[in-house]
Formats: sequence, C-alpha cells, structure tokens
Amino acid sequence: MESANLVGFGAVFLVAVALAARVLAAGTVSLAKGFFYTDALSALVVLLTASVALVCATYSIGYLRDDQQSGALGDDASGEQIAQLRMYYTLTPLFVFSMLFMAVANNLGVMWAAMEITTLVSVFLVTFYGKVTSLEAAWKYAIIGGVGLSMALFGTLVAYYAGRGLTGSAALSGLNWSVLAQHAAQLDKTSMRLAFVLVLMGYGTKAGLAPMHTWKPDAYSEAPVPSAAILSSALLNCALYCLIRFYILTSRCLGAEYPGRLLLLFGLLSMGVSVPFVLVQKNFRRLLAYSTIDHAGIMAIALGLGGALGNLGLMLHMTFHTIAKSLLFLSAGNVSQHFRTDLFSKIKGGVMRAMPLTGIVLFMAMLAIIGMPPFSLFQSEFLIVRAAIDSGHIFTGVLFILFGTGVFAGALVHVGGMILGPSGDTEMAGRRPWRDGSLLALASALVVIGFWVPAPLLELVRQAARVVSGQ
Amino acid sequence: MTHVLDLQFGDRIVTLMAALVLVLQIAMVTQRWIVIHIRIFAAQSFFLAMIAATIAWFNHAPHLYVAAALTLAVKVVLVPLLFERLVKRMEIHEEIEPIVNGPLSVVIAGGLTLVGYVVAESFYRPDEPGLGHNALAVAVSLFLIGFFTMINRRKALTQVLALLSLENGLFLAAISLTYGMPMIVELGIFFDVLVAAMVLGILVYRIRETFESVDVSRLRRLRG
Amino acid sequence: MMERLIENAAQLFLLLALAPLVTGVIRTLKARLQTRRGPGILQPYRDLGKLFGKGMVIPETASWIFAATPWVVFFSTVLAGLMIPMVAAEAPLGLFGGVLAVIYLLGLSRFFLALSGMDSGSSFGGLGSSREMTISALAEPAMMLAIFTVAIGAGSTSLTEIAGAAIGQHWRFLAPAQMFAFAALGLVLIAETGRIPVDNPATHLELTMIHEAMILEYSGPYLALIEWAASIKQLVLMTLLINCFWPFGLQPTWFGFGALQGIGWLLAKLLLLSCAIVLLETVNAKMRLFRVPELLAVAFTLGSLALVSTFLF
Amino acid sequence: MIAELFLSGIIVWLTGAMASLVLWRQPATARRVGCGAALAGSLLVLMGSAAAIFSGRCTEINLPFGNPVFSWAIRMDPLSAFFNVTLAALAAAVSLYSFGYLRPMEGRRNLGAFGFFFNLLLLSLALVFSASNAFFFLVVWEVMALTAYCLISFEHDEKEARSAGVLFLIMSHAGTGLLLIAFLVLSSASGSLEFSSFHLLASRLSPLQQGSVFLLFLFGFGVKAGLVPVHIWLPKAHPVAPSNVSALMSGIVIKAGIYGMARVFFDFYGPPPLWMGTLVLGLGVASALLGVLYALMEHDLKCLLAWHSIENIGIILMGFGAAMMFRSLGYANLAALALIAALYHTFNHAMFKGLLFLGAGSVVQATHTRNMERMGGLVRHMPVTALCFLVGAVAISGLPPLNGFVSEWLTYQALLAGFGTTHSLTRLMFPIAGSLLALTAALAAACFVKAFAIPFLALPRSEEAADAQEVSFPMRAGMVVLVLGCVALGLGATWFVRVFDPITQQALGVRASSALVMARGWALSPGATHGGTISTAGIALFFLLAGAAFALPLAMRWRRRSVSGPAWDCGLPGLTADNEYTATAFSKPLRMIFSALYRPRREIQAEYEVSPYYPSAIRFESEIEPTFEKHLYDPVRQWIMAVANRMKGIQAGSINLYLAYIFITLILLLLFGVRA
Repeated sequence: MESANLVGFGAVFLVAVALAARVLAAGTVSLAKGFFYTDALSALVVLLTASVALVCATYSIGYLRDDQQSGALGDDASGEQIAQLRMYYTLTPLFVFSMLFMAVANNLGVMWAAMEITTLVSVFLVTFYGKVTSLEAAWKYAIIGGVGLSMALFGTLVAYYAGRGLTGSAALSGLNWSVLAQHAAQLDKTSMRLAFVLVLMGYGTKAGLAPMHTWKPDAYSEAPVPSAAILSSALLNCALYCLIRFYILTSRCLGAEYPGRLLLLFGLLSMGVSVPFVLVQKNFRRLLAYSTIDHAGIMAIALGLGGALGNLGLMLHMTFHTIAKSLLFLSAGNVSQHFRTDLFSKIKGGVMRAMPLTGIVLFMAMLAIIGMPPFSLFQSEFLIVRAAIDSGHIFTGVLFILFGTGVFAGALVHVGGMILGPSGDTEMAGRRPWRDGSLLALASALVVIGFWVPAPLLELVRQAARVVSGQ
Repeated sequence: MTHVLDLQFGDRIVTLMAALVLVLQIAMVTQRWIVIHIRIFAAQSFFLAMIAATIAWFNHAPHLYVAAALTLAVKVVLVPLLFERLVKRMEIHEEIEPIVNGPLSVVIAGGLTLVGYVVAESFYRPDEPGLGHNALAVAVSLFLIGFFTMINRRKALTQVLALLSLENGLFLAAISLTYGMPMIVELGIFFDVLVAAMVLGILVYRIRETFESVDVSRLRRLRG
Repeated sequence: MMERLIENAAQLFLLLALAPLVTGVIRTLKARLQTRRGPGILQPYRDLGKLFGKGMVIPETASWIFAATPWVVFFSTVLAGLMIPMVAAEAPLGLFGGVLAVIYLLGLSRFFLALSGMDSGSSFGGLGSSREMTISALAEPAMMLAIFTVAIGAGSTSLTEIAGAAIGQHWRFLAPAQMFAFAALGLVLIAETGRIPVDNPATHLELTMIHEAMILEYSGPYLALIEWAASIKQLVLMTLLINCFWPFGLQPTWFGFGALQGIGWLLAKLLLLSCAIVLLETVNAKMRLFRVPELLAVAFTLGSLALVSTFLF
Repeated sequence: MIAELFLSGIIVWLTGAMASLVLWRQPATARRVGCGAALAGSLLVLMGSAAAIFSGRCTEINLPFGNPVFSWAIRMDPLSAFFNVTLAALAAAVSLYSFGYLRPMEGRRNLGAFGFFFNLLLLSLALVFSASNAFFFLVVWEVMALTAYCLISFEHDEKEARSAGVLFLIMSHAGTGLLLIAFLVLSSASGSLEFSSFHLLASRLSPLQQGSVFLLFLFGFGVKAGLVPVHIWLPKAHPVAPSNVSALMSGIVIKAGIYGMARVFFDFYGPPPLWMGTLVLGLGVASALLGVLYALMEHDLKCLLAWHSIENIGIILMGFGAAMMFRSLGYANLAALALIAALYHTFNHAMFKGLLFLGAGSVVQATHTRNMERMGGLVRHMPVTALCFLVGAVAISGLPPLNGFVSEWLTYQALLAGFGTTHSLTRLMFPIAGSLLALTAALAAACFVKAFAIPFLALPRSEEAADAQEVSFPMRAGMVVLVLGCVALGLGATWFVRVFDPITQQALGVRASSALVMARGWALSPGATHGGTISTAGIALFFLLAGAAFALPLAMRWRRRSVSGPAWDCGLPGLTADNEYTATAFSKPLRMIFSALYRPRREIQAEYEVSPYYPSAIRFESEIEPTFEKHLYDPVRQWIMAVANRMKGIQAGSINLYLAYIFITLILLLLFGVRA
C-alpha cells in the first residue's frame, strides 16, 4: 500500500507539473468538451496540492510505521492495524483526488460536489484514531462543514439563476465557469449580491474564515499529522480557489468594491480572532490551526484588496504558505509523536536537544510562518500591506501589522519555549529516513524560495494573479 | 382539462405545497419525538418531490421528473428508512429537549420566515411569467429554519435531520428559481446528500458507541 | 612663540607660588575671626616643604593607580590653571581649551583621586570617593548653567573671549543674569573646594570627612602633591570666578608694567573673595551629607534663574 | 574598487558562516574558520567603506540573488560608508578577541552555529547600512534582529537568556512593524521603494502624515537604539549574550537604529518642523539621564555597561535633535556641527563600549561571575585587561584627552550655539539640555569610578577573584586594538573630523571641517567666529612632557624613600575584603538622593545569639523598582492577556454555539449585506 501510494502521488505530481507547463505554454487548457477547464490559477492550485500530497505521502510512511510500533493503531493481532492502514491509504488518495478534480472542474456545481466529497472523506481521516476527542472533532467538522457547503450550494444556485437569462437553463454550460466568466458583466446584479454573500460564507467555512473557523482547531489537532498538513495547506488553497472564482464573477459584475469590502471584513476578523488564541494557547497543534486561520484571513484580505499588487501578493502567499505550513505541521508531528503529547505544559523545552533536525526545522518553519525574513512569507505579506496602503486602506494595513505582531509574539513565546532550553530526561530521537527526508526536502525548498523563486513558478504565479485581476 | 395546463393554476398549487412544506418545517422545530421528526421530514420531502413534478408538468421541464423521482427515492424512502433503523438500533426515542423552548422557537421560526421574505422580495419580478417565485421566500425560510433547528437541537440525529431539511430548502430554491440545475450537477448533489446522510449516520452511531449517548452538547472536550 | 612661553612660565609660577598662600591666608583669617592666633600665613609652604622631604608609606593593598594618581591630579590641575586668564585677559594656554576643558580636567583629577581612594581597600577611601563623586556630580549642572550664562554673554566658551568681553564694561556684573550666575558659581566653588558647609578641610573626623577621607592613605611627597594640587584647584576656581565676573584690572598682555598692576588687582580680588569665603565658613556649620543636595539644588535654581534672566533682560 | 572590496568582504562573511556551520563537528576548526572569516571580512569591508567615504561618491551594486519582484540592491553613500567603517573597525577587534574568548567553549557549545550566526550578524549589519530600498532594508533589518536573537539566546540553557532573547525579538519585530508602515506610506507617495526616491520626500507630505511618519520612524528605530521608553529589552538582552556578542550589540547593533534615524531625519526629511527636533532632543536628554541613573544602581558589570549604552544613545540623540532644530531654523553650519558631534559620538561609543564589554568579558571569563561584589583586586592578576578597561572608563566618562571628551565637547558647543539661533522659548532647551548633559557626564564618571575600582582595585572579594588569571593573547590583542582606537580618535580629532565632510555635504550641503580645524590642525573649534578651542593633542602632549620631565625622575627618587605598610584599618585585626566599600555602598548616596525615581526597597535581617548588640549574621538586600516595566509594560501585557483569556470563551466547545455564530452572521449579511 505504501509503495502504491508513493508511486501514485509521484505520478500525480508529474502530471501536475506537466499540466502547469501546458498552461504556461497555452494559457488555458480545456478537456472533454470543456468539462475540464484549467487556467493558471487552477494549475497553481493543482501543482501545490500535488506537491504537498507527495511530501505528505512520503512522510506518512514513516509516521504510520511509528504509530504501528507504538500501538496507536490498536493491537496488531486482531488485524485492527491493517484495517486502519488500509483505510488511511484509501481515503488519502480519494481526498487528494477530489481536491484536484475540484480544481480542474469547469462547472461550478461540479466544483461544489467535489468540495463536498473532500469534506466527507476528510471527516473519516479526522476520526482516524477513533479517540473520543477525534470523534467530537469529526462531528463538529462534518456538521459545520455540511452547513457551510449547503450555503455554498445555495450561492452557486443563485449565481446560476443570475445567469439564467444568458444561457439555456437546462444546458450544462449554464454553470460553466468559462461561460459565466465571459458574460459576467450581464449577470443579474441583485442575485449576484446574494450569491456572493452565500458563497463567501460557504467556502469561507471551508477556508476557516472567522466566525466559521471553529471546526479548524479541533479537526487539525485530531487528524493524523499528514492529513492535518494536507487539510491546512492544500484544502485551504482549494477553498480559497472556489472563493476566488466567485470573487472574479462578482467583481466583474458588481465591481470590486462590494466583494472587496466583505472579504476585508472577514479577513480582518479572522486575523483578529486568531491572535488571542495564539497568545494563550496550550496545545501546539491547535496553535498551528489558529495560525492557519490567521493566514486564511491574510489571503482573504489580499483578495479583498485586489489590484495587481494584492493579487500577486495573494498568489505568492498561497504558494509560500503551502510550503511553510505543511513543513510546520510535519515537524510538529514529529514532536508530538516523539513526546506523545501536544501540550506545551508537557514539553518543558529542549526539543532542539532531543531531536536536533526536527527542532531546527520546526523553528525555521515557525519563523517563516510568522513572517520573519529572510523567509519568503515576509515578501508576500509585505506586498499585501503595500497593496493596502497604496490603495488607501491605511487602517487595514495598521490592523494587519498589529495582529501580525500579536501572532508573532504568541507563537514565538510558546514554540520558542518548547524548542529551546535544556532537554531534561527525554531520550534522543533515532534516525527516521522517511520523515527526515521529506522534512529536509521541504525545508530546503523553504530556504531557497526565500532568495530565489524559479522563473516558471514565478511566471505561473503572475499569470494566476492576472487571472484574478482579469487582464 | 384546460385548467390543468393553466400556469395560474400551477402557480397556486406550487405555492400551496410550498406553504405546506414550510408548515412542516415549523412543525419540525417544535417536534419532540425523533421518529415522528423523521416522518415529518419524509413528508416534507414528499411534497418537495410533488412540487418538482408539478413544475416539470407545467413548464415542460422533463429532467425535473428525474429530480422528483430521485427525491422520492432518496429523501422520502432511503434516508428515513436508514435513520429509523438507526433509531431502533440505538433505541433512542426519548424526548429531546431543545435549547430554546417550543413556543419561543416557533416565534423565532416565524421571524426567520419574515427574513426569508425580505430576502426574496428583491428577487420578485412580476413582469416575468413563470411559477413559484415566492417559493424562493419559502426556500430561504426553510433554509434558515433548518439552520435554526440545528442550533436548537442537542441530539446528534436531529441535527442531521435538520441539516437535511435545510438542504430541502436548497432543493426547493433550485427547482423554483431555475427549474433545477443541470442534470449532472443534480445527480452529483443527490449523491452527495445520500453520502452525507450515511456519513453522518455512521458518525452518530460511533458517537453513540463511545459516549453512551448522542447528546452533542456533551461533546465539549475540545476548547480554547 | 617666545612670548607664549614666557606667559606660561609666569602664570605657572604664579599658580604654584600663590596657591598655598591663598590657603594660608584663608586659614589665618578664619583663625582670627574665631579669635585664635592661627598658624601663620606661610604655614602651607612649610607643610609642603616638610612633606616633600619625608619618606612615604604605600599601602600593601594599593596598585599602581595609587602611585599614578598624585601626578595626574597635579598635572591636570596645573594645566587647568594655565587655561584661565589670571593677570592678562589672554589665557596662556587658551588654545588648549576653554572653560569646558578646565572643568573636565578638574573632573579627570577627581576621577583618579576617587580611584586611588578605593585603591587601598580601606573603607574610608571608599566612603570619601563615593561622597566626592556624588557631590561633584550634583554640582555639575549648576556649574554648567552658570558657565553657559557667562559663555552665552560672550558667545564663546573660550575664557580669553569671556574675559575679553567683560573687560570693557565694568558694571556688567550688576546685571541680574550675572548676579545669579555668580551666586550659583560661588556655591559650586564651595562644594568643589570642599569647604564648609559642604566639607570641612580641617577635619579628620571619620564620618564627616570627604576629601580628606580619599587621601587618607597618602603620605610624604605624594600627599604634598595632592595638597598642593588642591590649593591650586581652589585658586583656579576663585580666579575663574572673579575674572569672569569682575575683570577689573585684567591686563591686555603679560608684558610691561601693567603686569604688576594686574597682579596687584588679582591679589586684591582674591583677598576679597577669601574674606567672603571665610565669613561664610565661620557663620555656617557643616551640613549633613544629605542636606548638601539641597544646597546644590539652590545653586541649580540660581543658575536657571540666570539663564531665564538673560532671556528676559 | 570600492564595490569589489565591499562585496568580497560580504562574500568572505557568507562563506565563513557556511563553512563554520558545516565544520560544527570540529569545534577548534569551526572557531578558527568562523573568527578568521569574520576578521578578514571586517578588514575588507573596512577598506572598502573607508575608500567609499573619501571618494564621497555613491556606489551602487545589484546583488545577484533575490527575485524579480524585489530588487536586492546596495547603495553606499557617505553615510552608509561611515556606519560601515564603524561596524568593520569594531568587528575586526571583536573577531580578534573571539579567537581567544571562544576557546574555552569548545565542546560545551556548538561553535559552528556560533560562527554561522556571528558572521551572518556582521553580514546583515553591513547590508542594513547599505541597503538601497525599503524592502531590502527591512529584510536585512529583520535578519539582523534574528541573528542577534540567536546569539543572545546562544546559551539557551539559562532561562534568562531565553526570555531576554524573546523580549528582544518581539520588541524589535513590533518596531519593524512601525517601520514597515512608515516606509510604505512614503513609497505610496513616491511610487517606488528606492531610498533615492524618498530623498526630501517626507517634507512634501501633509503635516499630519509627516508627523505620524516621523513618530513611526522615531520609535521604530528607537526600539533598536534603546531609546527611552522603548529601551527595556536592552539591559536584559545585552548582558546575557556572550561578551563578544554584547560588544557588537552595544557597539554597533543599536547603532543600526541611529543609522536609520540619520537616514530618515537628514535624508528623507528636508528641514523638519521645529517640534520634531525638540522632541528628539528631549528624548535624548531623558535617555541619557535615566540610562546613567539606572546604570549607577547596577552591580552586574555587564548590565551596568548596557545601561550606559542607553545613556550614550541619549547623547547621540541630543546631537541629532540639535541638528534638526538648527536645520529647521536655517543654520546649516550649526546643524553640521551638531550632526558631526552625534556621529563622532556614535563612532566613539562603538570603540569604548566595545572595549568595555570585551574587558568585562575577560573579567567574567576569569572570575566566572558578572556580580561586581564578588570581584576585586583584579588589577594585579590581569594588568592588561585592567589598563584597557581603565582607558575605556576614562573615555566613556568624557574625560580629556580621550575620544569621549571630544564628542561631548562638540555637543556642548552645538548646544551652546543653539541659544542664539531663535528668540522663542525653545532656545532655553539648549542650555538646559547642556547642563543635564553635564550631570549625565559627571554621574557617568561616578559610575565608572565604581565600575573600575570595585572589580579591579583593593582586595579580592571571592575565591574566583583571588585566583583569576590574565586572559589569552588574542583577547588582549582585541582589547588593545580598541584602546588604540580610543586614543587615536581622541588625539587625532582634528584629522578625523574631515571624515564627516562628505556626510554633511550630502545631508546639509555644507563642508564644516575646514571651519572646525584651527591652529594648523592642533586645535578644534566649533566653527563659530570666536568659539572656544580645544586641543586634545596638546593636553596629551602636556601630560607626556610633564610626566617625562618630572614624574618619572621624582618617582624614582621617592621610591627609595618609600616603604610599604598596611592600610589604616581602624585598629581592627588586619584589613579584609569585608571592610571594603562595596558597589552598593558606593552608590548609596545617589540611591538616597534619587529615591523618588528608584523607589528603593531594602531588607535587613539580623540573627542574634546573645544580645541584640552582637548579631551573629546579617543579611542585607536592596533593590530598586524597574519603573517602566512596572508602570508601563506590565499593565499593558496583563490587560492583553486578560482580554485574550476572556476571549477563549468563543471557542467553548459547544457546536450549537459555533453554529449560532454562523447563523447570526448569515442573518446579518442577508439583511444588511445583500440589499443594495
């Protein structure tokens, strides 16, 4: 199963790269009579998803083996373990597949359906360990996600209604992005207003924008680490992807003002909400979850600010955040597996001593995620704040900085306190090729990308930004 | 048999049934027995199917028959059966105490209906012929009331039911606004609803297993 | 160039010769005022001579700082002395520095004196150093304010300039600003030279002494150097005071008959100032150490009054 | 040529960092490589930037890395070059010192990592001083903070090292936030991030923007510089770092804040409104006075030095403030004088504070304690260290003829000249500031009498002090280099002021040095027509001649007549260390006089056996109140934490509640969001 997974994800990754190349060459790619439609934006999302999936697949091999030994998967005799593993290795590809499908689907309804499937699948990944808490987390995730997605569906539907004049209602193409995007200007204004609100709240729930964010800390802290990493980086991108699609429609129909203001509202709210929880957090995987909420807010703000700068910042941030956050989750996973706890109070410090590589990587990733140069997230956040101030949203910019500093302080105090210091009596960690390998790969990517973004990737990002700003 | 082709007539019928659906939804808000709750849901779904069929008949939108049939199959037969079995399996038919008491919740439901109309009002276009425009109002109200029921319930199963009734609202909106979505999308959506119902059912069952109850208000370990 | 050397030599001689005399005069006057006979005006010379003749005891615990200090103190005081106008308005070493340099050179000597006080390791030395540094630190702002007032009047910190600016106008010192500044500087002078009511140069009473406590371990030639430097410092500060505020009889140059006249004026003014000091010392008792800040606060207030009044009038 | 030297220095640092990181398994090699690279790089950068100053031109270099979205470019104008010279001069000495200082750490600490961060710190500093656009500046600025943090928390087994590091990084990041906003406001006005496009730009903004941008910059840079009231991290962070790092931190890292202010106040701003200069002058006075007053109460040698950094930053800011006021009043020459005073003091402080921290490092290494009360008598065992420390002490106390005196004298002259420049009440600021500067200097002298006498003189107060050994050769060499620096800057003042001509030319359009130098380079004058003069060289010459002519021969003669005996011990059986005056006792009078500020708390516990007249043991402890923490920072922090804790109720775990959030939001948006 392991090897099958690995090979599969490797293949998917290659396909994704090929797709990105095609898109860079051709601009847009569409297949199956326009059922599949890919522009730079979807190509970027696909690429990021595929790469995260590959790394996590590599990591999860070592991770699950460790779980097997430690008996976290139930006893081997009664075949529980093998059942668990089978479940994991079936669900994860399904999960990733539905995300990729979502990204390349042309039809907004199909996009929605794929999104729903990601939820249903990931619910089972959250219940993976079958603990009391994981069930609770799964329940909250399922219910809130379900509500959110039904709102999104409602929105999609209203959007369809808004476009009914232009296209045959029965025809499949009525919900096709490629069609709607062309006639965006003629869409029915009032319906689009309603549609955007519903969609924003719906996909915002998946993206974890406050106040729909409440399921996130629970799900992330209960899911197995690789799944949590995918959830927090790739799935976030996908949810934002859906939002962006509708944002484009709405802004072309109503002008950027209306959706922009709503997005800024939710974005600032999410950033603000995440601050106190980071400051007084006791559990480091929940802390990471709140940081993801924070970053969802940041990207929503970037989208809301719009403009060339804002959109470029958004796409760069999406890319950088995917790398840094998945690295952060994976290294944190090492820690929680080694120390058998997620609580700061249990880990007095000394991670750097007990597990040097993980400690350093975790510290790097944490610094990157809280926007410390030379790591690249600073660049995108710089762009976003610049976009805010250039477009006269001084207040937004100031709040952005303020909340950013709050998260910085909290994360630094907690995670720093966990990593540094004397290691006490915890035993040194052994060598873990699978996990260390994937960590090192991601970490080097994180460092390199801070100084040098490969030209094709940068070009892809720029084109994606252009898709959003609509030139 | 002329009036059978009369849009006016069709509109009346649709509106009437929509009203019935709404009433059932409010009834669900106050309902205290799970089994009956399920049955009400079934009935509601049945009327939805009927609405779909009517619209299909009067607007000559054949694919809505499919939608109607699917609704019948999934929401009137399959899901209720599934849930009733679940209820039997877990022998939970004891009363469920809502967070907001009955009368007040009915009042709230009424208020939400009002909101529904306020929202739908901006969509009302007398110039356009066609039926069930005020069905949108009902749809939004269904959605909101279903949502409210989810907040109001403590039992996992009833939350699921509320979620499904909320999706009924969506369905109503779909058929009345746009005479249904593109076929493939509809299929996808029905499939999703089915899967969602099953997933949630399984979750409810496992929660029952681990917590010895399905009281979600006890699921409060994860905080902060 | 040659003139410069002569000027310097002359003023150097004057400093070295005059300083003990001033001390002697003050002591005698004081004694007379207290109806004692007193040791006689020339006693300080005798003391110095005797001390230079004696051997000395170096504490075992002391380091080279102890040996270096007397020289640093002596030289920096003398250098400061060469930077002020005594007889001629032109300070012989005016080029090397103005009033700021004078203050900081005295600061240098104080710094090393305090170090040597701590060097021997006896608790008196530490006590003296601590008090000396505290008091001088508190005296500093008042002194600087007064100096600024004068310097602003002259538009320069060069003492030559200051004295030169004062020369023409004999009654300028009646201006309120000048008066306040004079009073402030006078108080500072008392604090700096360790006179009653701040310190008692005559006492070796353990708990009250300040300056004496610092040099308690010194003996023989080193003690002589320090004592001499102390009296030179006193002379320097007094001259600074009088020549900045009443430059009567300051000569344009050191040469010719005028010089004698200038010296005469200088002596007269010093005598006057000494009388004032003696009076002050006799009518006052020594203050407790923690009353001294109040005195210096008064000085500071006077200094700022001086400033404000240059601003007003 | 300039570019090549500078870049090669940068590259040497970079490779040194990487190499020592790779070699971390062989401590000795890592140490040699790390320090060697640091030294070589410093020398190269020193040459390059010195050449840049004298060329007076502006060198532009585009760095090869970076991505197309942002440009990573270097622009070295005289101001940058000056700060780079300061950096390189200090860094050379410190790296020389580190050869010896790090050796005992071999095997106990990861010297590879140390070399990595040490070189990176130097690298980022050099780039901070010469970044050509706001983005690159902020990046290297934060990298500098980050590496500094890693070096502060290098010995992260000690709790205080960790907490101090975190405090430093958080405060500096908050400061960076202010800078970010300020820079972006400028860039939105100019449409570009290039510093060259900001030239005189700030003065064209609306008064409100101008003022707020100014305040943002002032406090954003002030955090790094240790400006009161945002200084609280400094006395915590500098002492816990390894001493060679402390030397860099106090010597040059806080100067990054000064550089930023200089860049903003004299490049981005034209003649600023008067209140800005007044504010800077006032804050300078406050920093200087509070810095020295708190320094006096410290018994931890390195804390004491750290507080003095705040004091000296204050003195530098006085110069800046005066210069800004002169600018707004239209006196270019006086502005040049004040600016020269400030920058001169910047360089001086780098020299003597670096020297003092290196000295303190040697002492701490020899005695294994930072507490002065446990030292004493070190002058015998460590003569070289003692002499170096004494020179540093004299220099920082502003006593002639060393460099501290020169820059303070220039500051006095500037302040004195200020009185005549205006007729408004503000002119009283100048003499008041001057007199407070005098107070500061005098208190500093008092403080350094303590700081030298207690550790180095009299009897050792502990075993460690008693058998301390002189430090290794490289350490002594490093200190001696800085001693020479202090002396040269003191005696060569009239030569050194010429260095500032390109800077004042660039900032204020005047070349002041010709007016400042008098008497064929022997004397320095404030440039006014009959300002006073000063000749440190002359003073030094006088001391030399007099010493040679009288002191030496006479001392020889008297030595024959001198015997050595015990010091007066009041008749007690022999003088012991217990009889000595302690640091606490030394600063007691000031503690009582300024008790309104210190709020001292003292506690005396005595145990008696027979009668209350014969205590068998007495325990005395006295501490002063950290005013700013207690009244400014703690309340804010506690408030934030209280709010945060209350907000945890949001995530109370009830799914009904969570759904309610979404529901209410939805209703609100439907009612108010949708309907146009």
